[in-house]
Amino acid sequence: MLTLILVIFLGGAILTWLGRKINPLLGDLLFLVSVILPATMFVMNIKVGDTIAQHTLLGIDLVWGLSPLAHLFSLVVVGLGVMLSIYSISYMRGKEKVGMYYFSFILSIMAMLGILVSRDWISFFIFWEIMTWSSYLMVILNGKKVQSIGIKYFVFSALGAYSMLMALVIINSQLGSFMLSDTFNNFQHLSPANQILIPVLLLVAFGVKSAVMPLHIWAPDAYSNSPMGYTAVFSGALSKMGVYGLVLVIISMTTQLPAGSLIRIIVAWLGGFTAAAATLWAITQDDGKKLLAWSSIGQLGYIVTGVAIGTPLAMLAAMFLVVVHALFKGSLFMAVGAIEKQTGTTDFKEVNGLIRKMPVTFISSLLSIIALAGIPPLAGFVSKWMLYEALIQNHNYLLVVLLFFASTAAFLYAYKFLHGYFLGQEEPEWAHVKEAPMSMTIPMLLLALTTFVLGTWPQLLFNSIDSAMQYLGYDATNGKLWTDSVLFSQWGDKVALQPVLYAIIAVFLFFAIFLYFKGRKATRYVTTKDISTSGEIPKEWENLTFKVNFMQPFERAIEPFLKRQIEKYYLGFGKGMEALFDFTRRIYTGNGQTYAIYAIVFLALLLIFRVSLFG
Amino acid sequence: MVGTPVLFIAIPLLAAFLIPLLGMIWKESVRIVPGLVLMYLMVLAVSLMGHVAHNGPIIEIIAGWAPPIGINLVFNAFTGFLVTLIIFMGLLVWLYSYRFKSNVEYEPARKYFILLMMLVTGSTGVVLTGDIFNLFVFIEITSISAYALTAFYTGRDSAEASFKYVMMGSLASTMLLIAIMLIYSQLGTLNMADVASKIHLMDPTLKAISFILFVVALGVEAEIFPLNGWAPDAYAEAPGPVGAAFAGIVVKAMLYALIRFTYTIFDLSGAFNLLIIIGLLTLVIAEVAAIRQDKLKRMLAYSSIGQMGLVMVAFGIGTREGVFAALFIMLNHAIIKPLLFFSGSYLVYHSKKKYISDIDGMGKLAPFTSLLFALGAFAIVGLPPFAGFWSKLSFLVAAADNDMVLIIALILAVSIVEIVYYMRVVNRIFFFKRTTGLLARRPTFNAYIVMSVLGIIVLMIGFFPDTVTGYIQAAADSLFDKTQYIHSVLTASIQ
Amino acid sequence: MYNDKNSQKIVDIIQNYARKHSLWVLAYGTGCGAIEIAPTMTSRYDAERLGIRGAATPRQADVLLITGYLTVKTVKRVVRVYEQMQDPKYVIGFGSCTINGGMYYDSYNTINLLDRYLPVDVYINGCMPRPEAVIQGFVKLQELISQGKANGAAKYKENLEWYKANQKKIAPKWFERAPEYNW
Amino acid sequence: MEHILIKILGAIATFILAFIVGMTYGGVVRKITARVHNRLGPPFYQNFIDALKLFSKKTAIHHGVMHFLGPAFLMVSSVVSLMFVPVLIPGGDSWYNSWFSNMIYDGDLIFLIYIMVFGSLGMALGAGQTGNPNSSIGITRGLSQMVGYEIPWVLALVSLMLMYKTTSIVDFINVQQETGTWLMFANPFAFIAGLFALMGMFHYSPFDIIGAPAELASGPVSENGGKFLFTMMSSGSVFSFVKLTLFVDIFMGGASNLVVLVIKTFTLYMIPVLYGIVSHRYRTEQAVTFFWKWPLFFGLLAVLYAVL
Repeated sequence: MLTLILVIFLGGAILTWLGRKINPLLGDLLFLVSVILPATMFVMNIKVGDTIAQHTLLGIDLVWGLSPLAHLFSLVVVGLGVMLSIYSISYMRGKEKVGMYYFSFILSIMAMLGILVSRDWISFFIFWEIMTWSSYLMVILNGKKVQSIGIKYFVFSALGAYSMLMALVIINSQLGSFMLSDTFNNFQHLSPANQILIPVLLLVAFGVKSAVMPLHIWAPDAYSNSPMGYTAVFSGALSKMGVYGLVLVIISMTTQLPAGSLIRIIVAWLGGFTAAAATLWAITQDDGKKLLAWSSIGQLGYIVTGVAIGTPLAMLAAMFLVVVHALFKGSLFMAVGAIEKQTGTTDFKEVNGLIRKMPVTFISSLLSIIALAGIPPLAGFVSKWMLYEALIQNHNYLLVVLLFFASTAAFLYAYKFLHGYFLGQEEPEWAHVKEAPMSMTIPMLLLALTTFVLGTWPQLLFNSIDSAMQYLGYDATNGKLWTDSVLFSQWGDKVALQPVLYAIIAVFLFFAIFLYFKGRKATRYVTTKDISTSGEIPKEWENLTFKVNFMQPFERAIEPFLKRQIEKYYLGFGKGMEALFDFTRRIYTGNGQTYAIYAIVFLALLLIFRVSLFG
Repeated sequence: MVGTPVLFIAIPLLAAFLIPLLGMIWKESVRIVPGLVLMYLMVLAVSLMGHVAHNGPIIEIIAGWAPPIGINLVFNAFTGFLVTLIIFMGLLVWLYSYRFKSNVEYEPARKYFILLMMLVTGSTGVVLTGDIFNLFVFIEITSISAYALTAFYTGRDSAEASFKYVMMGSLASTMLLIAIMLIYSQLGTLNMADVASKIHLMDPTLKAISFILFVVALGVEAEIFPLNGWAPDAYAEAPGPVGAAFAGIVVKAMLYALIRFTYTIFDLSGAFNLLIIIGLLTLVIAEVAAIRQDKLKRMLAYSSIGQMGLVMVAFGIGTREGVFAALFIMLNHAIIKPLLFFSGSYLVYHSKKKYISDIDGMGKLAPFTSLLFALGAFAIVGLPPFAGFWSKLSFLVAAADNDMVLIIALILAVSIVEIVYYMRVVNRIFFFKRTTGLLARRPTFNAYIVMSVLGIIVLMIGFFPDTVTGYIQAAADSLFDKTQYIHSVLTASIQ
Repeated sequence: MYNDKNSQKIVDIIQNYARKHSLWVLAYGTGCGAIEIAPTMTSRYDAERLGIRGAATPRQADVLLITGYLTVKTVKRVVRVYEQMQDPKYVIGFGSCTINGGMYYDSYNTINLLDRYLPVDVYINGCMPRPEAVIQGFVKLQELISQGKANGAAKYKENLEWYKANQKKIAPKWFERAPEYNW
Repeated sequence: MEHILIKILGAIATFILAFIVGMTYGGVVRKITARVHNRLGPPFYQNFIDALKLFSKKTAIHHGVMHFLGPAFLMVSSVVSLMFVPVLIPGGDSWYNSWFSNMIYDGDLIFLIYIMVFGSLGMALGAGQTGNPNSSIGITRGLSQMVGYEIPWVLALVSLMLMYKTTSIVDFINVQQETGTWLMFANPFAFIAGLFALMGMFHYSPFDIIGAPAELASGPVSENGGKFLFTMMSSGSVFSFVKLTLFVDIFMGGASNLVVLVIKTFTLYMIPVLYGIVSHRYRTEQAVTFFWKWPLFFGLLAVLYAVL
């Protein structure tokens, strides 16, 4: 069945691509079918179990099965995949290279599910690479900055992938098996050097995809350069594959190591720095895509920290954030896509005042932003709360302050995002803008509402997370860290989410009604041109919205940080390597005589060193 | 049995001589006859492979003299595998170049096919022969036709490239002769099996020197750094199919010779380390040079050299898995690199200088060719689920089993470089705006078929690698089983 | 429409009490009279003890204090600011300039009679009126408010067409462009 | 049902208390400021008059839905956070004590920090929709400043949390009841850092660039008059009550009855107020970097002290 599902995906991808060549509508239809049909089959038929399908290639057993942990991640992939596929139909209408978009989209979904069902390293790696290159096609789909952004993405992905490849061949040579379970169970049998080397290599591999600090520089460009319909998958689901790998490595490998706690602390701090630095960079962005891209990196930093700390509460928080981040970031990217579709730009400095034009987009963005900022009663708060409690109880005081700083600074870009698109003055230039079509707004609203529901009833998700964590060897958390919708920490502190929600709703309704119904009769809407501007009447074309250098005061405060970009060091390294390559290339002078000399010298050298070579 | 191994050498040689005669009768036969010959040989190769799989190696004795005195041909799983590969590549090259350029006149076409037949003759001879001097002869046949093919376009650059090739080649021939002379003077025999069985009698110093001479001589043809200076020029200046033939046929044959010397004939313990060292050098320097190229074919040439380096490292591992990986890489390279050369030369068909930048935006104009090129690029850098991945994986597994952690790291680092330059080209094809006014060239029908076949094989190996691994495994076993080889040759009797 | 004291309800009395003791002033300080505002507000005369304090924007202000003479250029802004203020709102004309143009009465662009363009509740005489006089004016306004007689806004609404016509006479383009005033 | 009704009544009582205390404090501050200026100043109940006036003023225009909802969000934030702050020591002996134990067992400090931000975001949205550039500028300044003072604040809280192994405010009060020492003496560095943060939170000078009246026309609230401003003003009063009470609960042992509460909060309140009256004004980046110097240092010291 599983093989069939993957084959349907693969065949569907190719058929969609071909169908798109014949007739755009046929392509759309095939696309929907080839995402939704296998996705539904996956959800309906694939139950958690160790071995579901098995193949042998090249004498290597490829074993497929769904672990509870993978099941949790597969929910994200399938959910986002289906939502985004519906969204993409409208989003991609009238754009170029739609066929390739559909093709890569389906393949990435397939690859992600493939990664999750892989029970051995080889199929894991194969699907990992398929995911990489299919997402690579997406990154460069718009044909802008292909050689810089695309290559950067691919080089970093390759760095990660090849680290993984190296680790897995070493595992195989030492343990004689490519199975994930064998690796984890027999980890102690590795030599001490390899016990350090393999987790480090795998951490690099997964760190690249989950954009951990020094390996993150591909991410902002890659996220913002792909089509928005896909970026949601990119940031919501694809990066989570890195997290999935990190969970496996950290929980199943480093716990068996004496030096493991050190590795974990380092990773946790890297996650913390990622969260803080990415947040600061997000604040400086003037493009919604870039802002969300950096924000995604920041959120992944929280997740990585949670996973690395690895106490039950931290793990619960990280896993919860995995799902919730997919929801709200998916919704936000969809919103940006809708704005791009309707206005043609995503620059904060160009668009403003869309709140009345695109109300549904605004509402879903608002909910998602509240979730992102971690404000109760939305789901972002649940994971933040658990993460902070876990960190404090695990004695990571400074780390918690760092993360707190990051999440406070996140309000800045959260506001910048909402203000940039939806608030501010309404301009005649955007007067014609209409709400995005239903097929775009409904998925984003659905995701945002799910975030809302999970914010008060997180137990809907906790059950899955709980079984995933038990699979990883944790005790059951139900009743210890949460009961129904009440969260506990190990110290006995708690937050009861339902009373919070009811209190908020009650007060909110009271004052909203008070303000609205009391004032409604007498109050009328005036345009945003009618503001108190020292008695001046702004002209139609005058846009008074505060846009340029939006966060300048803050940017000035963090200027010493902004000056130091990691990317610069990479660029310097790249330049150096290029110079070295160029120097090396000149060995081939193009001169026959030189080549003859090389031959003679080579012969002479071999003759001279023959003793040391052949004894 | 449809025939005997000697036909692999005799028939193409005969065809090479007959082509001009037949051409006098019917001009089109110049193009058709080589195809018929190669098709027959293909059938022969396949049937012989089947025979070998069941009945063990075929030792054919030429002219009635039993080994070690006479010349013999050995068709076992290993040589059979390579011969099949060579014939198959020859067939594809023929099909592709059947009307590679519609405007090619009768005269150049005649020369071309004669030379191609000679090339096939020489290469199969190199692989099949069991005699060292015979090997030298076949190497010369191969090289000389390769020189001529390099200069096929009769331009200044082609001539220069060819001349460099000739120069290096003649240097190689000299050394080869000296090496053969040394062996003969010491052991008094040139039959490979015989030499292998007596090699311990040889003076160690002379043994080392003769091995070194063999390495240098064969290294020139097998594109080992620093002996491969001719290669980029030759690849770049020769016609597209010739480049493919070099990558798919000549280099394979020469590498075979090198491996035969290392594994079977000589028993030098340091030889494997030497292979690894020169292999790594070749790999690193070729890939690093490739990234800085601005001409497409030149880039492919360097990439080709790099792959050869990788094969050599794989052979240098010295285990059965290593040989398996090496053969697998060779097979993949023999399929993917021609695909790249074929499709690539159509992509830059109208361009004078064949710059990489001339293929900007070709994806729109020539979607099929571009797609195949991309497929080839994806496959050769080892992205799953395409063919190149499995060979790379088997190589890495073999290397890891021998604890070559640093070498693995180095090779993977080089792979990143490889990815960069291939992806840069693929990006240009699909995601760049067309800047030059050059139009795309529609591939001929034959070329379509050839490229599709190659593409399908790439996918097939990618998804079902086990279709080919059986043969490769048998080939690896047969190469590894040195005593079996010696025994089977020396006990062969005239049938 | 004009309320007299007898018709005030309890609610109105309470509200008027609050309005009277909390006058947030938007000082339109283009004329030289603005110099008098500072001493009025600060330690010496301390208007805050009467509940009078400055407001930053017209949305928050109750009293529009027009300090000094108005030109065609400034009256446009003053009218705009006035219309942006929320009911109930009051206008205090400050100094003789607002009454008759003061010493600039014969200039080509001076507004001689502010009452033609805005409903002034209280005029403060003098050139300049001293802070004592200003406070006196405020106290007068407070009295009017508590009596329910400070109904300039209502007057403005009732005679809006007349006011608008007057305004358009001096700056037609500007007032054509201004958003409609209908509350 | 009855239980819930009592809860709701208690919540309303708490709100009224917070409103009255907050408003009165506001008036008193104006009076004190005036006295410092050598003025007579308005009566201490002036804020009530202002509020009443604002309430009775017409709200004739709005700039869209968020303009309505912004003040409502602000109110939600202040009232809900009030519900989670123990106004009096829970289980204390005064007869009205149980009125004010609203939802204090349902949340903790981290929750409170986040729910308090909710209002700023709502306010920011409301201000943003007005389209007035001054509002947005004020908001960005406010948010930037918030990032500044959040660090010493969190450092102070974290140091206390790890000293007493709890994040619950009630537990902090209980700890102080049991040991008899106020936490401001148990960890003075945390108190100093927290005090700096408190000054930032109150937006008095030198951290009052957010609504600089002459420069930004009162910043975020510049488009709000009438009922909007009334709501904001009342929520501001409630908020200052919440902040002061929270601070008193954590650092100064809580309050056993209302008189103690008023004394403690008022004393505490005077620190930012009196400093603000005589101080200059920081630019935004100066304010932010200020918080990242000495307050941060004291915060780190507090954590260090707690660890040792």
